[in-house]
Amino acid sequence: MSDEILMEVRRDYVLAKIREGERIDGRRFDEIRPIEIKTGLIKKAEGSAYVKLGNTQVVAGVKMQIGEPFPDTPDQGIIITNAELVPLASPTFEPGPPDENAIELARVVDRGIRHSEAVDLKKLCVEEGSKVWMIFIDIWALDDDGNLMDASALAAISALLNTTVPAERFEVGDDFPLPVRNLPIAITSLVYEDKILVDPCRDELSVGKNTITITTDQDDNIVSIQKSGPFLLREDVFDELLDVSIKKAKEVRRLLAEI
Amino acid sequence: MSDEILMEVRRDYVLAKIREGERIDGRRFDEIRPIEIKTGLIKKAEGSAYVKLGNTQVVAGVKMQIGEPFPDTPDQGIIITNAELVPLASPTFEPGPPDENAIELARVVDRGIRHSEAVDLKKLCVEEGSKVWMIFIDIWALDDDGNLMDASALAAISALLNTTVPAERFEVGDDFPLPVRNLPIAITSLVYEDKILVDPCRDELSVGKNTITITTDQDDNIVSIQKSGPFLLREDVFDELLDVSIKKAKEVRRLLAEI
Amino acid sequence: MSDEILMEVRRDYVLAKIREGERIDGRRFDEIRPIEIKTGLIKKAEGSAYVKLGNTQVVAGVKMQIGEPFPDTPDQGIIITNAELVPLASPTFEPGPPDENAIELARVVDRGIRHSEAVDLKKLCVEEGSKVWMIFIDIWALDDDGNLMDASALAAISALLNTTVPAERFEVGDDFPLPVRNLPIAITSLVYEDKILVDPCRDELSVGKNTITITTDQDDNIVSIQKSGPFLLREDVFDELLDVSIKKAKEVRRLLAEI
Amino acid sequence: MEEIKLIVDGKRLDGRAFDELRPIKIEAGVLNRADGSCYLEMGGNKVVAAVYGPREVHPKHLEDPSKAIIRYRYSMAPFSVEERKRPGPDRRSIEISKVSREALEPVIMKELFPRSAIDIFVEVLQADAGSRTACLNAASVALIDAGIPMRGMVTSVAVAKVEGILVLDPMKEEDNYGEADIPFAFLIRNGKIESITLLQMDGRVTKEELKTALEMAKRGAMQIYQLQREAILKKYIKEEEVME
Amino acid sequence: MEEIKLIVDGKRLDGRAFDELRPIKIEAGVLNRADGSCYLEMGGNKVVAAVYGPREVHPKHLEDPSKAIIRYRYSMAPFSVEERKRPGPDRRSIEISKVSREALEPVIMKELFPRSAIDIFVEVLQADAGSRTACLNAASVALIDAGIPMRGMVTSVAVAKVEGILVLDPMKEEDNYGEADIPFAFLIRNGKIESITLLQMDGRVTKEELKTALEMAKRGAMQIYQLQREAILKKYIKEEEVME
Amino acid sequence: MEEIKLIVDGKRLDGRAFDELRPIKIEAGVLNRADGSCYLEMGGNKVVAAVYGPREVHPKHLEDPSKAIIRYRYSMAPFSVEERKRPGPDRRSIEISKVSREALEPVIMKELFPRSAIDIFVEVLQADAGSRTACLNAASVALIDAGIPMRGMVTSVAVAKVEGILVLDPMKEEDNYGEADIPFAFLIRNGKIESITLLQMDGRVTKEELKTALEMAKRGAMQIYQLQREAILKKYIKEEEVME
Repeated sequence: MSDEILMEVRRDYVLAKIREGERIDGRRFDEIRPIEIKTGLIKKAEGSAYVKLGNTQVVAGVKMQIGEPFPDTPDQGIIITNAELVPLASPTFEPGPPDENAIELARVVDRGIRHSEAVDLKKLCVEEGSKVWMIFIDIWALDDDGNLMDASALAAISALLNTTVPAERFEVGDDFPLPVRNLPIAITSLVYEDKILVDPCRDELSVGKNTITITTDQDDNIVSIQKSGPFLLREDVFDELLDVSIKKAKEVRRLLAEI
Repeated sequence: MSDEILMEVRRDYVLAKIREGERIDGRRFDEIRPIEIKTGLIKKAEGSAYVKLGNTQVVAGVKMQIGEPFPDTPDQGIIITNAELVPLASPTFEPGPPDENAIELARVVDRGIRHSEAVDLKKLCVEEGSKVWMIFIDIWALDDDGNLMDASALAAISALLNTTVPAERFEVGDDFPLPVRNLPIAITSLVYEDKILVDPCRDELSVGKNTITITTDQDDNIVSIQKSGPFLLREDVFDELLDVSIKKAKEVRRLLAEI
Repeated sequence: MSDEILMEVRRDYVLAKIREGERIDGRRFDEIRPIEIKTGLIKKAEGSAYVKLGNTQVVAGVKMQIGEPFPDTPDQGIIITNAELVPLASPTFEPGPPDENAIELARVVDRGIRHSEAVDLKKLCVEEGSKVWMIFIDIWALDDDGNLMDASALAAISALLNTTVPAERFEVGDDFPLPVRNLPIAITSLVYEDKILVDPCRDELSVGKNTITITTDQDDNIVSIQKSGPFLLREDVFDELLDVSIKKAKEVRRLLAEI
Repeated sequence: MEEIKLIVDGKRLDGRAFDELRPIKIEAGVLNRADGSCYLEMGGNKVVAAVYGPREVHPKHLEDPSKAIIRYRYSMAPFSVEERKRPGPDRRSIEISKVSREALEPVIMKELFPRSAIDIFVEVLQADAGSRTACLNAASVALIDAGIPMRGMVTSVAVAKVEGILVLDPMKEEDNYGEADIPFAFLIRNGKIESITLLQMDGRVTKEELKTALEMAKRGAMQIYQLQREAILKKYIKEEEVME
Repeated sequence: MEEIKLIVDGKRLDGRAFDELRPIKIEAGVLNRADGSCYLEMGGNKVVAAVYGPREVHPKHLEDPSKAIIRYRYSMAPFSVEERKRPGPDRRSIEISKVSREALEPVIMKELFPRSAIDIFVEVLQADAGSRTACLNAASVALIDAGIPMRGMVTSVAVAKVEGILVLDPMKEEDNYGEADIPFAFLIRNGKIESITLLQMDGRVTKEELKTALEMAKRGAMQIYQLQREAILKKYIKEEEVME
Repeated sequence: MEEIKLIVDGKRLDGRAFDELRPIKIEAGVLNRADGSCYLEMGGNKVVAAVYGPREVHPKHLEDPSKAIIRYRYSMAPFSVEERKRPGPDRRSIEISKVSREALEPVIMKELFPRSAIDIFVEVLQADAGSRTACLNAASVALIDAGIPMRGMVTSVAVAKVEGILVLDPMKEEDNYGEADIPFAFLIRNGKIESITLLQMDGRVTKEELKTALEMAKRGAMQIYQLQREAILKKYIKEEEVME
C-alpha cells in the first residue's frame, strides 16, 4: 500500500515539474545523464564493456566462436545479441528466460548494430559457405535506474570496439581487432503529451513507460526506431524526436570515440 | 455464475431432446453436419486444406523436407503429425505447447493415415538409408464447435491429396504429386447411455465429452479406434458404433473423392 | 491441520528420545537400517540394482552407448548420473524436471563414483578422441522413508557391479563386465545439536533435514562430502562424523562385496 | 530387412497358445509412503503403481467442489527400454496417461471426495509390449489397496493380430511386426465383465476380427482379474495376521 | 549471389506503382466461438484474428482493478512460411506481439472493464511481407466485431526503401533485399488520422526519407481504413437481414 | 596430454605460498536498486551480489507464517567463462545455489520477518576457481549492507590438494588438475569462527588432510573477514560523510 502511495507521490512530483518545464534532477529536457564507460574488464571475454548512465549500470560481453554461415550470406560473420534482465538489477525483474522486455531490448540493440553495419561482417569469413565467425553479444543488466536501452546499446558497441578476434585459439591465423567501422548510438526519450524527456530515469518513467528509441549512425542516418509503450504519438512530436535524437547521438558518439 | 447456469440449461435441453429421440439442431442421430472442403489455399505449403464441419473450422498444412529415415524402415518416408489447439479457436484453449487433448488429436489422426497406408511411403525414399522425404502435417484449429477430431482428420487427408512433393526445390528430380492411395475417414460419436450421436456439436458435448472415434479405410477396415472420455462403454453400443462409423465414413469418403 | 499436529507430535517424540540417548526405532545412534540388495532385475538395462534400506526403496539402472569423449579426456569413458524423485515415491515429490534435491542427490552420488575412480574409465575407450563408452546411471526413487542418498549411492555402485558392457550390440567386440575397481560408500547422518544419527529415517528427519553425507572409498579415503541443510556444524561434531562415516562404510562395503 | 515369422507350427514365438496370457505376478502394498501400491509383472513388464489420496489439491484452482479430481501419470524409467529413454513425459506417455485416467475415472467413486485429488502414479521399470495394460492392472490394485471406493475392478489386456491371427496379450515381436494392437480395459463387477472402459486400436482389422478380439480379451481379463483379487486378498490376510 | 533488381522501368516487380497497395480482402465475423473475428488477406498474407472478452482474467494475479488487461498473441502456423516453422513463440513473434498490443491498447477503452481481460489472438496462415501490419488490421476489425468500445480504428501499413526509392506496402522481395522496412499503425478517428500508434524501423534511412515515408503510409492507411469499414458494415448489414 | 606441474620450487604457479590468498577487493553498496549490494573480486572472480528484502513473497503460497523465506540465485554471465555459457541455470548452478542458501539461512535472523522473502542474487561476471566462495563472501556483505539482522558474518574460502600438498584458495589450474577441492564457509561472530556453515568436498583426501585443510581454511577466512568488515565500514563512513 505505502509503496503505491509513494509511487503516486513520485509521479505527481514528476508531472508537476514537467508542467513547470523542469525535470526532477534538474536536467534540461534534452540532457543525458553522466556517462561512464569502462572496457576490457572481463578477461574471459573477447571484448567487454561496463556502462554507467546516471545510476543505470550494464555490462556487455562479447564471445566469439566459429560456426556455419547463414545460407543467404555464405561469406559473412554472424551476430547474435542476447539480453538478460537478471533479478539482481531490479525488484521487478524475475528469474527465468528473457521476457518480452528483454527480447525487445536485445532486438533493438541488435538492429542498431546490424543496420549501421557497425561490424564489417565480410571480414569475418573464415571459409566461404562453411566457416564464419559468430559474435555473441550478451548484455547483462546490473542496475536499472531507467533507460537500460541506451546503456545497453552503448555497452554493446563499446564491447565490440574492445573485441579481439581469437583466431589463434581457434587455430585460424593471428588474432586481430574486430573490424568496427560505424558507431550506432541509441537515444531513448520519454514522451509525455507533447514533451520529450531524453534519457529518462526511473522516477520519470513512473508517469508511463512510453518511450521512443531512435538509433542513428555516424552519418546521421536513422538505423532503427522503436516505439515502445501503449501511447499515441503525435506527428509533430515525432519530428522533434528525430531532431533531438540525431543531435544527442552526436554528443554520445564523441564520448565513445575517446575510449 | 450466469455462465454455469447457461451451461446447465443447455445441457438439460440437449438431454431432453435426446430422450425424445431428437437432436437440438434437428439432425438425425447418425447425421453429419454439412461439410465444406477447400484445398490449396496456402501457397507456401506443399499441400493444404480447409475443412468446415458445421461451424467447426480447421486448416491443415503439409510441409516436406528431406531427412534421415528411421533405422528400421530405411527405404520409407516419414510422417510427422502435429496439432495445435490455438487459443483463437476456443475460449477454453490456452497458449502453450500441445496439451493432452492436442496430442491425442494429432496421434489419432496420425494413426488413421498410417494404418490405412494412405501415403505410399516407399515412393518417398530418395536414397535408401540416408535420405527420405519427411511429411509434416500440421493441424491448426480455427473454430471449435465440436468434433475437431473428424474435421482435423479430414483436413489432413485432404491436404495430403493436395500435396506436391517439392523435389525441384530440393534438387532431387521433378516435382510429383504425393502418392496417396487410401482415404481414411474418422467418425466420432458422442455416447450417452445407449445413444450414439454421430459428429457431436459443442452444445451436445455439454452432456459429457464421452466419444469414440473410429477410423476406417476405403475397404471398410478399421484402422484406428480411440475411446476418449471417462465413461463406461457397453458392448452392444460398441457393436452399433462400428456399423454406423463404417456407414458414415463411406458418405464422407464420397465427398472427399469429389475434391 | 491434523497433519501438522501429527508432525509436531512426531517431532517431539523423536526429540524426547534423542535426549534420552535413544532412537525411535530402537537403533543405536550409529546403527544403519537393514539393507537388501538385488541386482540384475532389469533385463533391458546393462546393469541394475534394487536397494531397500529400512523402508526406503530405490532402483538404479545403467544404460550404455557409444559417444564422443570430452576434449580434455579423449581416452576415457564418460559417466552421466541422473536421479528422479518421481511422485510415486513420496507425497512431497512433484512431477517435473529434477529439482534442487534431485540434482544434489545425483551430483553427490556421481562424485562418490568419480573420485573413488570406481570405474576404470580408460578401459572404456573405443577409439581415442572419437568413440568412448558413455555410462548413464539413472536413479529412480520408489519409496522415500528417509536417506534416499545412501540408498541411491548403494544402488548406483551395485548396478555398476552388475553391468555388462554391450560391445556386441554396438559391434565393437565382445561383451565384457564393466571394470569396477573401487567401492565408494556414502554414509549420511542427521546432525541434531551435538548428536549424530547415522542413516536417519523419515520420522527422524522431522527434526530438521540437516545432514552430512560423507563418501569413502575402500582405502578409507574421503571422496565426497556434502553438508546439506540450513544448519551450523560444530567442528567437534564434524570430526566425529568423519570417524563414524569411515567405520560404517566399511560395514556396508562388506555387505556389497557379498552380492 | 529379413522377414520375421511370428507364428510357427500354430504356436507363438514364446510357445504360447493364441489365447494364452504371459506369466503374471502381482503384489499389493509394496510401498510404505503411498496410500496404496502394487508391484506387477506381466510378461517382461515390471511396473510399480502408487496411489495418493484423497488429498488436498495443488494447485488449488484445479479443485472441483463436487468431486475428487483423478490424475494418472504413466512414466517410463530411462533404463526400462533397449535404448535409454530421456526422462520426462513424451507424447506417447501423455496419451497413455489420458486414456488410462479415463479408464479408471468412471469406476472410482469420486463424488464421495469433493475438493480432493486422487493421484495415481505408475512407473515402468522394465517395458515390454502391453505396458499400458500392465500399468492399469497395477493401478487398479493400488487403488483398492489405498481403500478408494470403487464400482468394481478395472482389468486390462490387449489383443494383437499377427499374420492374420488374433493373439491374446501380445509380446514385443507381435506388437512390433503384427498388423494390429488392440488394448482393452474392462470394468468387472461381481465377477462379471460389465463394460469397456479403455479401448484403442492401432493397425488394421475387420469389424468381425474386432468382435472376436473383444471376446478373446474378455476371457483373458477374467483370468487377470482372479490374480488381482488374490493379490489383494493376500495383502489383507497378511495384515490380519500382523494384527493378531 | 546474383543481384536482384527490384525496380524495373519505374515499376515494382509485381507491376505496382510506388504508392500502390497490394490487393486486400477483409471479412468480419468469420468465427463462431470468438466474440469477434476477422479474416484478412493483404498481398500474400492470410491471417485470422479472434477477440475474446471482456472476460475473467487467468491467472487471477494479473487482474487490474482499474481497467481491462489487453493481451495480444501473434502466431505463425508452421506451414505459413517456405521452411516449416516450429510451433510456439519465437523472439520475433514475442516482439511483434508486444508492439502490436501497445498499438491497440491506447485505442481500446479498457477503463470500462476493470478486472477483466481482452484477448486478441492472430494466426498467420500464410505469411508474406508485412504480416504484422495485416494482423493489426485484422485485429482492429475483430475488436469492433466483438463490440469492444474503441476510440477509433487502428490501421497499419509499412513503407520500404528499395534501391533508394520509398514504396508502400512492400512485397517479400522488397522486404528482403530493400534498404529499410518501416511498419506504421495509426489511430483513425472520424475519417482522420490522429496519431501514430505503432512505429518501428529496421534499416537505414535519412530523416527526410522518414518523413516522406510517413506521408506515404498515411495515404495508404486511409485506403485500408475504408476497406476495414466496409467489412464491418457488410457484417452488420448481414446481421440486420438475418434479424428481419 | 602433457603433465602440468602445479608446484614448482615449493611455490604455486602464481608465486603464492601454500597458505596465501589471492588478491581480494570488496566494495559494498555498488547498486542503486537493490536494498544491499556488493562487488567483489577474488583472484580472477568478479562477482556482484544484490539483496532484496524483506519483501512480499511471490508466488504467495511459498510464504511462511513464522519466518522469512530465503532464496539464493547463483548465476553466471555467458561471457564469464572461456567457452560461452548458455544463459539460465544448469545443474551445477542449482546445486551451488542450494548449498549457498543453506550456508546463509541459519545466520540470517529470518524469524524476525514472517511472511516475507529475502532474495539474494549473485552474478558471476568473470569466473575463476572458487566462484561459489567469492559469491558467498559478496552475498554476506550485501546482506549486511541491506540491513538484514545477522547472527554474524559468513566467510568462505576453499582449500585444494595439489600434488599431495594442501593449498589455500586454489586458482584455476589447481582446481582443474588438483586431487581435491574443499569449499568451506564459516559463521564468524565477535571476531571468532563459531561453526561451519558450508562444507563440500570433491576429490580424494585422507581424514588427516581434511582436518589440516579445515585449519588452513579457518586462517584464510579470518583474513577475508577483515576485508569484509573494512568494506562495510568504508561504505558506512562514506554515508556518514554524505549526511554531515
